[in-house]
Amino acid sequence: AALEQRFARTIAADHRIEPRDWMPDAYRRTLIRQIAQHAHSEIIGMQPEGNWISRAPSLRRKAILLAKVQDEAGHGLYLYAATETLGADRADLTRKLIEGRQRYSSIFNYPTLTFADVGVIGWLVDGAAICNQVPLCRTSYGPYARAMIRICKEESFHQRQGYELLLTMMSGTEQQRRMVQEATDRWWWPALMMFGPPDADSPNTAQSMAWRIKRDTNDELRQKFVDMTVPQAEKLGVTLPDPELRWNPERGHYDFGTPDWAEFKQVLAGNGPCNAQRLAHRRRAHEDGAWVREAASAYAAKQAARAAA
Amino acid sequence: AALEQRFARTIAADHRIEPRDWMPDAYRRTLIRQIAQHAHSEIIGMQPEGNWISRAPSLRRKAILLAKVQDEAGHGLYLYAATETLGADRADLTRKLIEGRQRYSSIFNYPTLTFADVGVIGWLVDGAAICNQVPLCRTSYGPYARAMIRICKEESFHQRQGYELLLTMMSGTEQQRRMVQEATDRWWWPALMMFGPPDADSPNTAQSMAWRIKRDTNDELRQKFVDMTVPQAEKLGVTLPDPELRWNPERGHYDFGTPDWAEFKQVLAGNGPCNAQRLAHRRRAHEDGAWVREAASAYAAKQAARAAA
Amino acid sequence: RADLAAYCLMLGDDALVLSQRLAEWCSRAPELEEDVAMANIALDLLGQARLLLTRAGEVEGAGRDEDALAYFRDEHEFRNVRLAEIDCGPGPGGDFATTIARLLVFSSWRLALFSRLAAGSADPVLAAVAAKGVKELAYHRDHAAQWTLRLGDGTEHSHARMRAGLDRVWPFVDELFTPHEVEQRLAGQGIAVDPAELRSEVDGVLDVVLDRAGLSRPALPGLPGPAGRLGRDGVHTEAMGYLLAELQHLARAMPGARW
Amino acid sequence: RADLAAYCLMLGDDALVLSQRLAEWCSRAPELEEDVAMANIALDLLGQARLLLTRAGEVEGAGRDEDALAYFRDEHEFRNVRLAEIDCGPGPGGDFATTIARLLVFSSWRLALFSRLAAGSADPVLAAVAAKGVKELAYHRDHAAQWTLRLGDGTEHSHARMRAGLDRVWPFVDELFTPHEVEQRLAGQGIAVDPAELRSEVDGVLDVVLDRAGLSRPALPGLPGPAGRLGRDGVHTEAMGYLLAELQHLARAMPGARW
Repeated sequence: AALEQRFARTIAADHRIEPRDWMPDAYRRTLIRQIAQHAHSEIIGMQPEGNWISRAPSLRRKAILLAKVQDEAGHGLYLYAATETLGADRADLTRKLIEGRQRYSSIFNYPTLTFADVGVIGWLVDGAAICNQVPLCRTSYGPYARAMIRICKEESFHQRQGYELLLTMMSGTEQQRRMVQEATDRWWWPALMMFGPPDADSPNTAQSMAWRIKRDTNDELRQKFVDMTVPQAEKLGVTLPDPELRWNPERGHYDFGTPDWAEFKQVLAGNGPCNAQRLAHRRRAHEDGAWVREAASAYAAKQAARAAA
Repeated sequence: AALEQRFARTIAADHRIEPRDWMPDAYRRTLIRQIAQHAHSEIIGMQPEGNWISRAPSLRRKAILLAKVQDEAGHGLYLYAATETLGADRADLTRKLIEGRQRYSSIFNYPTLTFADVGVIGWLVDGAAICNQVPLCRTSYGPYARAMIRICKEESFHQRQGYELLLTMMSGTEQQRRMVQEATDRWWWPALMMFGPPDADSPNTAQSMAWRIKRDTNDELRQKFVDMTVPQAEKLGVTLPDPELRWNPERGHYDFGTPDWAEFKQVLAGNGPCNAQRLAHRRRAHEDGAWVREAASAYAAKQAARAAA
Repeated sequence: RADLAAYCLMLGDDALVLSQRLAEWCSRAPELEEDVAMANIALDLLGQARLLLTRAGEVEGAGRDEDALAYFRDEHEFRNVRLAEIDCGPGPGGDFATTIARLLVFSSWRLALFSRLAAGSADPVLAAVAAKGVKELAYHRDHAAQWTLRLGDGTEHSHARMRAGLDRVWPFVDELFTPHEVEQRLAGQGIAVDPAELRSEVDGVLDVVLDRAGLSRPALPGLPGPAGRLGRDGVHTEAMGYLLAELQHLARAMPGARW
Repeated sequence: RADLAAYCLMLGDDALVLSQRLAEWCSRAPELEEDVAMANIALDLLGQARLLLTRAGEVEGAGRDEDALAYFRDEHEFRNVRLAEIDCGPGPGGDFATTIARLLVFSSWRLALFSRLAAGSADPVLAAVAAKGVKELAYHRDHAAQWTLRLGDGTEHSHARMRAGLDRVWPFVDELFTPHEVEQRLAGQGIAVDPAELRSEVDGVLDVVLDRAGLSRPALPGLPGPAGRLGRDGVHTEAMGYLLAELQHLARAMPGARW
């Protein structure tokens, strides 16, 4: 009970919980689940963008894209490391991902169909991710907060690169402008869904906010994202595919339409356009690499034995 | 001995030996080896041309090429069937091919690097094959002779299609003309080597000619091919890569240079540009298909059992 | 007329894209006879594609021939169902069983469709193309059915693979029966067939074959497209771009060339 | 100057093509750390390629930039060694061991080459590019050597696969040390390095690594090219066309576009 009070005081004072501190089991489990889901999202997120590395239409864009996908693998590594400070095991979490027992962000269950998707993912998907993640830099668990600071910095960079690609394409040929518009049409609604269901349907939000793991509600973040993005779309010269989108001077915010939550639930339930494909890809990489990981362990064991002898 | 005399009389009279006729063991073995090698050549020969089916630059050429490669599979089937009339077993011959214990034509150990290669293979490689094979339509073993009649007919058709592709390309862009010339440069000498080593180095020719399996020497056929091809090259507007090539009015034939027989021997010994690749491809197809063939046998056995019950 | 051109593209692209996939087996089939058969089927479909793309170009009236349509359209302009484009092998994405599963479904569906077009399309060219195709597709379906029996009722291993192959292609089946507005409009004019009408016939055919092979239709939902847009809308799977890169690269690299 | 431009293309194409191959591992590596490492190496090589192609374009003086050279040359204009282009996986043509075997050979060879260029090329740009590359290549070689030890001295299975990987790439090794006439001419002027001079150094490095891994250099002859022409002459393997189709398709499909 003393421990529990101390934990509550730390949270209330907006101080960080560190790995050696006592914490409630539910807090630990919630964190592991959330951080793992975040890590899985980085790893699965390598696929839709990685899909265009071999076909990037200039060497500069190829280098930018390859570096970005590499960063995502790096983010996955920090985040798995953060879960390990909570006593989780990376191999176990990977197994849960592959077996479909833990989630990753639904946004990666949509296909990348043109090179404009690379730009739009940077702009909208990384943009939405940053909105979600900036508050997490002040989240109550120390290692997670510190990982998020680094990740957010890199993601802002990716977001700017994505937007810059789109600006370049919009100043290119008519065909390129059509590509950008078409990609925007496909990604806009899924990006809005990245903030999760409406607050009324989000049962875990209250506890997460009490623990200061989460600091804003889904709808607050969604609004913030829309307000930030509409002027960017105007500057770019693309139309966001929402006829209800307009400035509301009374609220001081943009009004916008309702995402297709039925689609959201379907994707969440595993039947999005690419769920099966993404998991099969990850599973295959994992299985094809098993003999390599075994060889590395065997070699390490031999080396340790030699050192001991 | 009576049988042997009858066999000799049949050969001398230029009549056909049929499967049920008595024949010397050496004749049988020579035929099996030669027909199997020919069958293997058709099968391996599917690869260099098959390499361009997915990338053929017009739908008409794609259809022509696909049909041609299909014909090659068909030729392989007739020829394996001909070996079976001599008591050979197709599965056994396939194993010998895959294990490198029986040969196929060395020409297929060169890569197809541009679409012009498809045309040049039709023109030169099928052209040389026809020179080799037309006499085989009168070969002493009946089933082989009959298979060759059908095959030669189809190959003449392929040869004309290849030449027609080259004519079209030569009347196209400068880049296309360069492609044709470059492909001709690569394939000319290997095509000349298709007739085998010079007569002086061809120990089996005499016996094969005595048995009327073979009807012309390597050098005779090579000369015939050169005489036939030079005017075609002129009509096409390509230069054959042989500075020694010129009309010899005394001989009434074209003189030509000496192929690089060291290269020929190296390719024959298994170290041509594609030997390993061709065999690996064949082996992989065979191994990957094993479970399918097993399923087909198991099904056939079940069906037979059901019919019997 | 724009609808008719689009419809010819849809049916033509189905054939072109599946032909491209089947031709990948060439020199890689489990036995020589199958090399011949796969090439045969690929050739039939390529022939259908050429007639239909040529017809699409004529109806469109913008001077595009079969090659302009096959080689110089971008991915989102291709109207084929996604079932045709997925990678069922021989590469890493599939195998012979998956190939057969796709061919069984595709040819059963297309045969039902072409039979109706042949019998009653108000467009005489479409009716004629379909009439020719019916004989070919009957052979394709029979070939796929034979292999479904052999694999389904062959060894335990082949049975398991045939099941896995069906599972792999099944999410793409619903789309075959999902009408595009072009199809609906043309069906109203007696030119096209509303694919929704084909479902019970095709299901019936598949049930007979699968039942004899000791298999059954997988209980898997249809794979949605982004925002509900499917192959007929020009929205494909990630496999499509690679297929087109290979198909089109040479033609695009030498734009002024004649072949 | 034409020689210098050709030489920059040779070294640039080696890096570009191997970078393309290594990037195929992205999201498919045996462990996450290796995804990062492979991407890192691919990025380093891509960086080298960009500098060298840019330099080739400048020296050529025909207004071609790195993208014109990477995306709008045909296969026979690519000057890379064939070792860079062969398919070592993750696709059907290879696996991780083959990838490591190629990287070990390639980076050992290129490090020896770049060390000499850095120390003494009479062309200051080439010397500077090489000096930057030396640090990168030392890391690549070290990375490949570490994995060679782990696989060679790991499990029986990994040992067998590492041997098979070496066997697969070994026929392409001789070519690395076969001088092209451009290299010979430029070596005479102190600009380039005659690759034949690198053989004993590289063999020595490989022997040390392979010996520690319980492996040895395969006794396999070099793979000849048609009529003796090799990658440096623009004569490649059949794998190259597919690699370029994927690399170039989008750029070629939209020729006027800016990216």
